Amino acid sequence: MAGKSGRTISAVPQKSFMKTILSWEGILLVLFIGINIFCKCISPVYNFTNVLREMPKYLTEIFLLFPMAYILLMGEIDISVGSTVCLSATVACLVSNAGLPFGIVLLAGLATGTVCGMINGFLAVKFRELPTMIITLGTQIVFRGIAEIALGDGGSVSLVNADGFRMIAGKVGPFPYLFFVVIICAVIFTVIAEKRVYGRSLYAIGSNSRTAFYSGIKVNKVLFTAYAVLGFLAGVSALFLISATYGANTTTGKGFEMDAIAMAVFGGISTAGGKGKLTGAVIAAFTIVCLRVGLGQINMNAQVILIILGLLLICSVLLPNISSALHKTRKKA
Amino acid sequence: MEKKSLWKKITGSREASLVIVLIVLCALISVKSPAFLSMQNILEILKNNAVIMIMSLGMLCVLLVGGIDISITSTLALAGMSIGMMYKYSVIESTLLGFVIAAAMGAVCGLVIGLVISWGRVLPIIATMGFMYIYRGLAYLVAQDQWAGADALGTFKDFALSNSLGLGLINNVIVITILCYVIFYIVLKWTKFGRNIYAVGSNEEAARISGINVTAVKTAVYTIMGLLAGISGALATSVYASAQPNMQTSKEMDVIAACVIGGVSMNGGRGSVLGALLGALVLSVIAKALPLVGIDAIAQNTVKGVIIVAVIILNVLTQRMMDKTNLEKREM
Amino acid sequence: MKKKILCTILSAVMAASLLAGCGNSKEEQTTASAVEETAAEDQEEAPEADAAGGEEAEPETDAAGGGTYALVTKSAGNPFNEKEAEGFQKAVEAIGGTAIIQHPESATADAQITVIQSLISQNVDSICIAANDENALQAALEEAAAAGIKVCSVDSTVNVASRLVHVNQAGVTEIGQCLVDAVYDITGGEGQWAVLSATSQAANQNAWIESMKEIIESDSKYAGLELVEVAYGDDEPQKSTDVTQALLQNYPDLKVICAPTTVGIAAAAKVLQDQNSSVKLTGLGLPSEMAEYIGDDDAHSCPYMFLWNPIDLGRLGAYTSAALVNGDITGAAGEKFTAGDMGEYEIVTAGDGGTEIILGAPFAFTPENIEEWKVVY
Amino acid sequence: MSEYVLELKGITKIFPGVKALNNVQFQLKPGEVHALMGENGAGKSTFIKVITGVHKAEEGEMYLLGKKVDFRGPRDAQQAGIAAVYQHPTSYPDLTVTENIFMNHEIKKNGMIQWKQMNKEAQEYLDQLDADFKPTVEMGSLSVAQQQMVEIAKAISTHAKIIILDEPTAALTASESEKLYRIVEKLRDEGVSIIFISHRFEDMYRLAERVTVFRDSQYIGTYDVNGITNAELIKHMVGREIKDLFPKPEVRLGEELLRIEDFSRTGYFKNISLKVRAGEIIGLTGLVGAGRTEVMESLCGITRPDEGRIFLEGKEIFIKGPGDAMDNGIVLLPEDRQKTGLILSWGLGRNVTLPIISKLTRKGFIDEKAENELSKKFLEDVDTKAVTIFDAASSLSGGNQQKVVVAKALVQDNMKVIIMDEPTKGVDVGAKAEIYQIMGELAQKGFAIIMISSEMPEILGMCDRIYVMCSGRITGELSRDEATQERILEYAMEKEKREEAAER
Repeated sequence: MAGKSGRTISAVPQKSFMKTILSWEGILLVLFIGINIFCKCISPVYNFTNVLREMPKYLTEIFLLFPMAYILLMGEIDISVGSTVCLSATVACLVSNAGLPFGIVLLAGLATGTVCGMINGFLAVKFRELPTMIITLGTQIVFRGIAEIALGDGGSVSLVNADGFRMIAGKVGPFPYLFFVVIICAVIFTVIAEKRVYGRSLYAIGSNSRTAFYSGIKVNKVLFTAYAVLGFLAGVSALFLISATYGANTTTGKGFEMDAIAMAVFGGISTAGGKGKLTGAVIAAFTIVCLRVGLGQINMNAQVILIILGLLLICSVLLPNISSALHKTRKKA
Repeated sequence: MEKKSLWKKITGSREASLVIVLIVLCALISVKSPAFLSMQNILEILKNNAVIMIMSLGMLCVLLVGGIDISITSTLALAGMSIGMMYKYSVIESTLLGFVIAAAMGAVCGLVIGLVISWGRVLPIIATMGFMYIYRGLAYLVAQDQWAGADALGTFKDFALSNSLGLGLINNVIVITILCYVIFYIVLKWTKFGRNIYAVGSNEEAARISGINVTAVKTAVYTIMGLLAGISGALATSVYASAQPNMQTSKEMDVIAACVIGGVSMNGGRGSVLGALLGALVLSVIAKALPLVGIDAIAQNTVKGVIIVAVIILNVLTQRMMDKTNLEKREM
Repeated sequence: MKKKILCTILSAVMAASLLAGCGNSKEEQTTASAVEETAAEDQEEAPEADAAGGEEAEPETDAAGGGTYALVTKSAGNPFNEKEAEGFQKAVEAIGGTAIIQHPESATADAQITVIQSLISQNVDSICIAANDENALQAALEEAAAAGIKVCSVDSTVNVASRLVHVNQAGVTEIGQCLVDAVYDITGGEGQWAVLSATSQAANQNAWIESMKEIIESDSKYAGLELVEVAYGDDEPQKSTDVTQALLQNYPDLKVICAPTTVGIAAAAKVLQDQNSSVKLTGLGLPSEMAEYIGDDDAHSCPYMFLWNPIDLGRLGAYTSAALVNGDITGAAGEKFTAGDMGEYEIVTAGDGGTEIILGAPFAFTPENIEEWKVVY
Repeated sequence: MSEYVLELKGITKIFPGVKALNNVQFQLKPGEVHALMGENGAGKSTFIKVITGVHKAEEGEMYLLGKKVDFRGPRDAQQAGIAAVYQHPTSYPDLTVTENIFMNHEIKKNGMIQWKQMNKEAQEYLDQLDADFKPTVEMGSLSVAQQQMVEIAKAISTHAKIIILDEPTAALTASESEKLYRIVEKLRDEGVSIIFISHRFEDMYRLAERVTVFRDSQYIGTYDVNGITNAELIKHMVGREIKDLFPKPEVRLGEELLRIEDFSRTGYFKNISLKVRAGEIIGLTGLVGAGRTEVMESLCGITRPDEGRIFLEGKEIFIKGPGDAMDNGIVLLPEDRQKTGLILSWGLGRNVTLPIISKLTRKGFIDEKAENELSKKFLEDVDTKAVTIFDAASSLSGGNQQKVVVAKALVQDNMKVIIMDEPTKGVDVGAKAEIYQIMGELAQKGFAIIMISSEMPEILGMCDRIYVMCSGRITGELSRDEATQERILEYAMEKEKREEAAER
């Protein structure tokens, strides 16, 4: 073949310790440690046991973070997950109260979530002209609406027999089972995103979905799978949520979607697609959880906590932009 | 010749198909509930949904430049709550002043968002998500766990009752809504600024090259959105004679849905004032009609969601049909 | 290098915003009322004092001796909850304890669980909670109980397994009876009436509506009353307005709307008064919100309405918490205790099989007394 | 008064890390057409943006009619009478033609836009250019050539004294180009000075009096068009001599590899049948919009045809998506490198391996070492100018990007048929020759090549057989010996002829 010029191209990746530390993930890690020190300073009861004990409620949201990160990586969005969690929890509770075995209850919850996710995926694939934001806005209302109907007057269902769910809420030492499941999920999802073909496809679609399609990547399949997985994990999240509330109501899972998106964005994943790492999202999620736990322990006004989170979210995106802009002008001068 | 092209215009436009949807909806509802199309009822619909309709205009502009703003109801609450507290503690009395303050607060909120997005180059969805928390939180802090109730609002609440601006025929709130629509129609269609908004949304790079100050246009658009949210805050306070920090929570999605139903593209560059109006009307009619036609309260959200999804999908399918007929017409 | 700086800036901004946050809340609270100011300071200083007292010192062995009593309300930004908190605060101060008032970030059970978990970490002595969902808090409250925290509910109950005792504003049947009588009185004994409730899943409202239905069925005196619809305004002003207007349109012969919810009644009152409608209104509402609409003449839409005193409710909640912590009561039916200057209360069996303490009968707000009460709450 | 309408001296423009222009100069005489030539990346586009005020030069001076000017933004340049028609049409697809023409210099009265008057004037400009569409249609619905015309109308509407055309003919067919030449001549005759950037020599010979050459961000020289030979000019541009632009090797044609029969897709093409043999290069040409790209995209599973059959090595195959086509060894090099060929933000290596990434796995995990080595090999094979395989694709010039796209095709080891859609569009002379070289080598190795192209020289120079399309149908098939520019044009304009006949 050609190559007459004899030019060689280097194929050795350059890795350095400094680079790793100075990546967004590195900064987040520093921030994570900083926030833990900060919380320790402000709250006398901020310790390992208490943080772990307060964590499960937040962990149920972190489940959604992983597949949500996938969807954001593709440049899409899903704002219906909170409703999916609500519907899955409702179905699982109703099935449980109908006296069916616990296995079937779990299955029902997971299946409901998966079906919801598949509906989103189907609509997203069949109507590519529509932004997924608007599709999932619609399904958000519908899923929660169906849960409302299923819950009927009273809008709340509580478990008659919570034994099975009590089991789920168990602990190994100070660690709730949930913690391990989240960590396992985090590892699986990170490895898939970084090392497997599916992950590569995600980044390809998010960076340029047409090139990805032209290059033989089954864009629709990847997209559909991501939505279905998000639905499935919404089901998992719902089951763990039930184990904390022994029931479901019409407000179950409200705001989960925004929390999951915020965590992902804080973790460096761009809603425009193609950019960011799962590791960053995971660290970011735990950073936010620790901060919330710490601030909660000094009984800070919940609204002020939200303001801080909002500022943090904006600053995490704004500051790198500003500093790089300043950098540029300085270089010019 | 002229007439034919006019007819073609009507049948070919998305607005026209929405008008048809709206008419069909109204017809179906009035069969079930004949009082639906009474003048009083129509005015009530307009008055109760003035807030959504006015904010749809701002959202139209935001979507036109390819952005999105999910912080609007937080801005609304902050502005509404602030003037509510001002009336409560008798800092201000005049109605006009209340509107001016609310509008100014909204504009400042919007300006901050605009700067962060255009100058700080933060993606709109992220920036406005952050400000959604911030402004809502501030509204709570301003409220001090209190409401500004009817008693506290004094004469301010009479504004929404009076017809003084509407020559004694139409409610003030509706007059303001109509005024906003007229102003926006003129600005978007007949002024340079309006066309710049379309230009930026249609092709940002080209706009920059042809000398349009893209940053300024974007900032302005979010400021306008904030301004309208502020005015809406004052209106909502007046209409419901009460300001609460959790006012209109999550109604921003209704505003976005109204625009999308009205054919405004979320990728920017496409959409009209008429579309936004029709989209908002469709949603308002649905909200009003569901209790009227006797749909069970717990099923109302489902029905509303299904209708939204159906209308949007219908939009896509008609567009596809139109494209297909156009292709078939092509000569080979 | 650049990113390192960035990182520092980020942390600094965060810390700054945090301080600003604390500062804000303090500042604004000073403007509100003296009571709240002390409350806020107490809240913020309490943990610091503990920290100073050495790490092994548990908060419950606080030198002040009064212990730490927590109140978790339904949501922030609601004057009723605020008045309840005010009463709680006052009573805790009266007995020399430390009060922690926590409003969850949203009106959901999920948000309350987070708050409860945080309170368990802080090792408070008691938690008094107004539940957003009767059953959903069970797991969290059981955990609190296991950690030695005394749990009672106030205003809106949690299920029997989660509480020692419920502080009820008024008996369910009492409220039902009051409302039915009011409807009977205003309609003149017969005619159509409707209910405008909060959300379809609001536990209190549902219980009261159920009780009203039972009362009407059980007594032939009310045979002339026809309940045409129970509508839900979701405690949103806009929806409540829409729903009220729909009621007026759908039932031209409607005589009375009964709205047992503070948001709904205000919205309905405004609609009726604005339209000069002949339909009258009664229900449960805050005097300060409703003063404009209460009156006997045609210009006012609401002849009279009911509510209990949220301040007293909060105080009773605090005294009950204290009695539980001190071991004066265990929550069993038949026990009696003295609630400070409020007098003696007895624990009775509640409708759900648990126990409760009843504050008293609902109080009627009439055109005669509204001026006096609207400045109180 | 100065001899020149526009003169630039010592212009230097620095982008972070690169010197895009290094001390360049330029003189434009009144009423002349001045060609500006150079390879991609030579700095022509940057230079234009300096003139039009989009970029601000770090050093250098600019004189307009002898007076020193200093543009702070595009507006200043517009007001000074400079208008530019950029390489990629910078239009607003959602707006009407009128709005596009008058963007940012709308006719206003009391702050209100005067639509009627604007439409009228827009119609006048379009009439001047013999345009066949109305000013009220949406820009997005027009063909590339028509959009180009609107851009020119836009330039005229500003009453510009200097008009800059940046590769206006790149997307045009021969007949459309001819129309453009006439417009340019007319403008010149009216006293407008024109700067004309192009890769096509025929443009330059047809229009320009003088030509200025840039190379590697530097000014090389200005020459009289009549006083310089083609070879000399290429040498100036490339910096070395190119002996044979079309290195078509002699290849013994093998068996028939691919055949499509009766391909139809409503609105795009009808009854297309063609075949290609091993080692054969066939050309698919015709006017832009004739349906060439659409046929090939349907063949590769990008879109689904309504009817039609595909035979590979005599056996019928069914293609449901791009993946199926690749599995069968049919590879497409798409026309738009930036939108469909590459992921610009990615490194070169990952771009190359994207189509075969699922084969580079071990137990399901991507073998990054193997991946890097493979992409390195293929990138070197096509002689890409890059430092590492991790360089972002966006950092390469057009020609090198095209080479990456070629590498992306070659990496598929089961490849049999390679379809190249406008492989040299926007590619400079040096890289063009290299791409032709690669094509020749591929043919020698027995691959079947289908090349879509609008450029007559490469079609005539490289192809064994040529299919000509017009309005969605194949109107002619020519062998290498039969083919001439005239015959191809005749087939390509079949429809217009038919229409003319019908009119008579």
